[in-house]
Amino acid sequence: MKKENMTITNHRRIARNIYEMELEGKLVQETAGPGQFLHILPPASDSMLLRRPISICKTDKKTSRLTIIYRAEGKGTNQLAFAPEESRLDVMGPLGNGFPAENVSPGEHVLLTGGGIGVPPLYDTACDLREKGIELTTVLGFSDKETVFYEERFRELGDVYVSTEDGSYGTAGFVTDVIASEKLSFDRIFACGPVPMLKALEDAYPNARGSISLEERMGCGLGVCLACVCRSREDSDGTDYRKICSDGPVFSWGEVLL
Amino acid sequence: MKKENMTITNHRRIARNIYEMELEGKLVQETAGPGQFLHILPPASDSMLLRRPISICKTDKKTSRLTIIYRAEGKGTNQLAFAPEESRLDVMGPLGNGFPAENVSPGEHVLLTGGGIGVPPLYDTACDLREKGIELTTVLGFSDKETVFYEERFRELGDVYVSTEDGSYGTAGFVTDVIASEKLSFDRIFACGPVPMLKALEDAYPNARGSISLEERMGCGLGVCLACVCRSREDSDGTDYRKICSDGPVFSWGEVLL
Amino acid sequence: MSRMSVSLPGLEMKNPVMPASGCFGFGEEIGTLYDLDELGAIALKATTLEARYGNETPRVAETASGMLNAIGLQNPGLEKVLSDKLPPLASKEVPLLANIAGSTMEDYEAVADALSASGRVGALELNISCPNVKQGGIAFGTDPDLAAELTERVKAVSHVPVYVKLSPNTSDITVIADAVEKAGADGLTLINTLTGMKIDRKTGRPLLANQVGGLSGPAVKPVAIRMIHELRQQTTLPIIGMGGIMEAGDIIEFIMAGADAVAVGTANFTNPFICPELIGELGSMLEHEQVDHLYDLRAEEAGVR
Amino acid sequence: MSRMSVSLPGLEMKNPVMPASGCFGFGEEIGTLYDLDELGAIALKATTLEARYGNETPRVAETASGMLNAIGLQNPGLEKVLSDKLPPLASKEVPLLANIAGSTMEDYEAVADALSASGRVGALELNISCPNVKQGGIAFGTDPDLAAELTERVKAVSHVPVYVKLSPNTSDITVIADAVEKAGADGLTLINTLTGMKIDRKTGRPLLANQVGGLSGPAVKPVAIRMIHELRQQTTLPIIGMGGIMEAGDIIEFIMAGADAVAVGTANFTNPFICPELIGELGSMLEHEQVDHLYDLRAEEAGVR
Ligand SMILES: Cc1cc2nc3c(=O)[nH]c(=O)nc-3n(C[C@H](O)[C@H](O)[C@H](O)COP(=O)(O)OP(=O)(O)OC[C@H]3O[C@@H](n4cnc5c(N)ncnc54)[C@H](O)[C@@H]3O)c2cc1C
Ligand SMILES: Cc1cc2nc3c(=O)[nH]c(=O)nc-3n(C[C@H](O)[C@H](O)[C@H](O)COP(=O)(O)OP(=O)(O)OC[C@H]3O[C@@H](n4cnc5c(N)ncnc54)[C@H](O)[C@@H]3O)c2cc1C
Ligand SMILES: Cc1cc2nc3c(=O)[nH]c(=O)nc-3n(C[C@H](O)[C@H](O)[C@H](O)COP(=O)(O)O)c2cc1C
Ligand SMILES: Cc1cc2nc3c(=O)[nH]c(=O)nc-3n(C[C@H](O)[C@H](O)[C@H](O)COP(=O)(O)O)c2cc1C
Ligand code: FES
Ligand code: FES
Repeated sequence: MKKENMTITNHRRIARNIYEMELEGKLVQETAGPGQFLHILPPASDSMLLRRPISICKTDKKTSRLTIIYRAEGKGTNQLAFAPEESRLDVMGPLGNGFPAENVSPGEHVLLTGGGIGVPPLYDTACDLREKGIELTTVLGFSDKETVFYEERFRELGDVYVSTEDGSYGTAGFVTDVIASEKLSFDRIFACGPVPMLKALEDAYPNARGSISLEERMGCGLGVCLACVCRSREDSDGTDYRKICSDGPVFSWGEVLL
Repeated sequence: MKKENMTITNHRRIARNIYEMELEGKLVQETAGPGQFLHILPPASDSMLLRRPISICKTDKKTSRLTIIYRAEGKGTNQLAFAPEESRLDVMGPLGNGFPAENVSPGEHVLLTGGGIGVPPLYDTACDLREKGIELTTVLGFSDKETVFYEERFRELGDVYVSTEDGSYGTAGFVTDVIASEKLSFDRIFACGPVPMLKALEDAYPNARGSISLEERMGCGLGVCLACVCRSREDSDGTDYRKICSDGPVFSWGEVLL
Repeated sequence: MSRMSVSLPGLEMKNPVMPASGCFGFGEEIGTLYDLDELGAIALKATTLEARYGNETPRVAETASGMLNAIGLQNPGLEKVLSDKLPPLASKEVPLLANIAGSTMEDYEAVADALSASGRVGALELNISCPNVKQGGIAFGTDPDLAAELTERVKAVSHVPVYVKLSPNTSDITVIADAVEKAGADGLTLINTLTGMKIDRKTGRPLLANQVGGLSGPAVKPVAIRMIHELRQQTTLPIIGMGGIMEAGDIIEFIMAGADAVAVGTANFTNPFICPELIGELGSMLEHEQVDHLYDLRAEEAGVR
Repeated sequence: MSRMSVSLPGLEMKNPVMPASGCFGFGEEIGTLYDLDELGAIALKATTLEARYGNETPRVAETASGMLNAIGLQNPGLEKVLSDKLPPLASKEVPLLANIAGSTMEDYEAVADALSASGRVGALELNISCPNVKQGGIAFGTDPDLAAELTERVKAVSHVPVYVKLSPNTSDITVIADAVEKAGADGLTLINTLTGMKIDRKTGRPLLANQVGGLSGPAVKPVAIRMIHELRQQTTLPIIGMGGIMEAGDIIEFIMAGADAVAVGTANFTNPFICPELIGELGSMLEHEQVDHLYDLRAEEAGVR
């Protein structure tokens, strides 16, 4: 883990309120697999004390650059959206443990399922798997046509299905609807998105092999403050927990209580 | 009074921690005489709620520009020092009542006395007086050689004496020492600087005709909050006061209790 | 009824926004910047029986997302308020909430009686929570029995509804609120400032001449929201909420927490045009959310109503 | 003695800076970032007799220049603290201040006895001010008699000095401080968090699962400074000051106000390297000011010493 003033080498809007940002810095060398995240201090503010956890979407160790994709949502990410290229950003990372792409064996068919702003970490995962020659199908869910992003990027790596909640693009409905209607089968599933989506997936495929990536409001991002805990599913005495920042954000299928 | 995002058209360091800034905006048209001030919101901060009162040093209605000179002192003015040219600044003004240069009659000899960061409003005053053909002598006091500024500017308008507290430039000592040792005489005196300087002047020349400009920590800058009051010298029942922001910052010689 | 209008005892407000006491004087200065009738109401600067000079300067200090003030209730006294301050407001329709303070109960009674009889004042705001005066003020605000007695006595002489302004410097706000409600208060206003201090690093001593001052601004908003939310569980009295409001979204949070109207203090110093700007933005937000009335934004089960 | 070293009961500190309880865990994580022996001391996360899961999430929220937390004293319980958390710290020399909490006096006694007998703990910090648990915690912190009784009982079983951590949620901090001092406290630590709330604009309801949380960060610094200054007038007990420290200048302000050492909480989340950075900056500032010792920065007449 490093704390570093990274340089913004690229910054652009790619969908409604969705921005893609490329950052350059030494910490890129420390990334250890897809699905880790950065903890970013909102720029141009001296009243925001908390960092924002944002997933790494793509890493390139050769150029020491990585890409993130974020939604300008609240105060901090809206400030972020104003950060000019060439300016510096106070970043901690890489943090947490990502998707176990290294455990996937050749011949397995992997289903990637992403909802909204949960899509970014799956892209790095897809790239890693593809590099290993793994066959991929991706199902992406968005709220509406205007917020769809990275469809083409994923299509370069395998089959892609898109759903939107309002039906303005792709299949109308949720990712689970697409998986069911398209009768998609898989040996392993990696998912990231809102909890209701993850829960629906775990409920629909209780015995699947795979992993999910979780979100929670964070303080430290390091496992210190216990802001981001969730309960483990096998919780004998009611005190067993996982820290999303340092034990996760990626957990095995069925490991934690959603 | 206007509240306006003025454009920084020029910004440079002119002495140790002393910056000159030129601002362009509509409120310049509303200035009503030398010695008024602006109330400036520190830029690039969302944790500072209070504006900083800074005197207008020079106005140019033709170009809608004015100049301020400030010392990077605490948090707000240090932020100000980083503001790039062409950026915008949230400014309220012009505020307060300035030096009554219009009351000076031809033939009078005016002594301008400025201490440190009290010098700027005297420059506009000097220009106005000079334009009316009034004869001027200026005595400027600074802490040391590195903080001296605008000596040449004032020299274009009349005689100038400079003192520094540590004797590293000009006469060693305070402005009062210079006035005494040089036996400077005057019909009217305008002074701006730290309270001890103003007090020494009023004590030394109790019957002088003239005005002083005062500083105090401010809230509103408009006369609303009563943060910036001082007592009037003739205070019958102990509740008489002046508001420095709206009754001042310039007061008649002997009007207020120092 | 418009989306924004709210009706409180003594205050028929066309929108829920008023400047907070002490942050608007008696409206003379800011009244030159915009039409005061744009406001929902105005809370006037505290009036005491006699004129007060207040504390020595410095009286204000900046803190992170906040400020300290120790004005010390400077005001020209009851007589001058009646003769000089209220008459210029006669031509305006905006309801007035007159903030009153004192060091004895008799003081409060005298001011309450006279101001409420002036005809121009819609309601009184009993300031029992000023941290910046040695006598009275906050003492009445931390002792429930004193607060109740004062409320009762002021109610007895007042010709208009009486709001009590509560101090956040307490371990349990519900106790004082309960006491003044039982004593007949028509509404609550909160929060006044939290007592704080700033050290001048150059001298090693407190920066304010009064040593301590009252903390206001966004820094205290979480405390204000918590107390309003807490009181809304126990009372149906109208609450005028304040503490750190800087944007229209803050007003919505106060309303959601249980306030019926809001007051804006410190923000007037950052931007003297803030009140009409907030009223405009709030209107646009309500229109955009397509709610019939501001209060419809409240979650259903919140509070006792 | 160096410019920065300070000596407090049970805590020989080479500099006045410790991370605050709950903002550093038991040092495991941040101990991988720098050598913990750079610190003056470490205040450990609260330990309770039994393991606690704490509150549901969300547990933190951001506020202007501050944050709210409602962790709810999550910790693995006394036994695991002794078996798993203290041993990794055995190889370090940094003094430890063990924060203890409970819902009954017996809980506190049991934890105090065992932790203070561990050999590794330099002093105890009685947490009677946690706003985030329903039982105990803050109740002990707002009732002077309870606070005194608890202090006395813990003192009776403790093998090391006992500091009492005070809550700012009170109308008069001097009363509790006086009560615990008379009951034998060896030092005071303050402030714990101010109770606050944030509303989630999307739902209209409190954002934290626990509804209320504790406010910390620069927003509360003026309250902390005020209380420390106030207590310094009445007591010579050592005070560990905290609340909003973000930069070395803040530490100086706390020392000037009357603190003998300081703790840094929230700032560790903004920057996990903050403590050693502050220690370095403080050292440079003292060198630059050419003072022989940190305490020489204090104005002479400040306080009772
Ligand atoms: C491990 C992880 C990875 C994430 N990856 C991405 C990503 O790649 N792209 C993306 O757009 N978003 C991502 N998020 C969500 C992102 O962190 C929040 O949208 C963001 O923090 C909101 O900040 P704000 O300034 O917009 O909102 P504000 O409301 O100003 O935030 C206030 C506080 O709440 C926290 N917060 C608010 N919403 C969330 C949330 N949904 N999750 C966690 N904290 C929240 C903020 O971090 C901050 O501390 C991720 C979250 C986690 C935990
Ligand atoms: C009418 C008037 C005219 C002034 N003209 C000039 C000028 O032309 N050039 C210049 O350099 N300075 C001038 N000053 C002083 C200037 O306002 C302060 O130096 C400045 O406000 C300090 O802000 P800061 O951010 O550096 O300090 P901080 O310590 O961050 O300020 C914190 C708060 O204290 C206030 N404050 C601190 N010091 C002073 C002070 N000396 N006077 C008033 N408020 C203070 C700030 O405005 C702010 O509200 C003037 C002051 C007044 C009242
Ligand atoms: C400079 C100043 C003066 C104040 N004077 C008074 C007063 O006279 N009477 C009163 O009840 N409250 C007074 N207050 C408190 C405000 O009315 C308000 O309760 C408090 O500032 C919180 O709101 P805010 O955060 O929006 O400022 C004053 C506040 C400030 C900042
Ligand atoms: C996430 C978090 C957890 C905390 N946990 C504890 C705790 O377990 N025991 C305790 O006495 N104080 C606890 N505190 C309070 C801090 O120790 C400290 O008193 C307070 O945060 C003020 O300091 P700060 O503004 O520097 O954060 C906690 C604070 C935070 C932010
Ligand atoms: S965010 Fe602090 S433990 Fe996870
Ligand atoms: S600064 Fe508010 S009255 Fe002068």
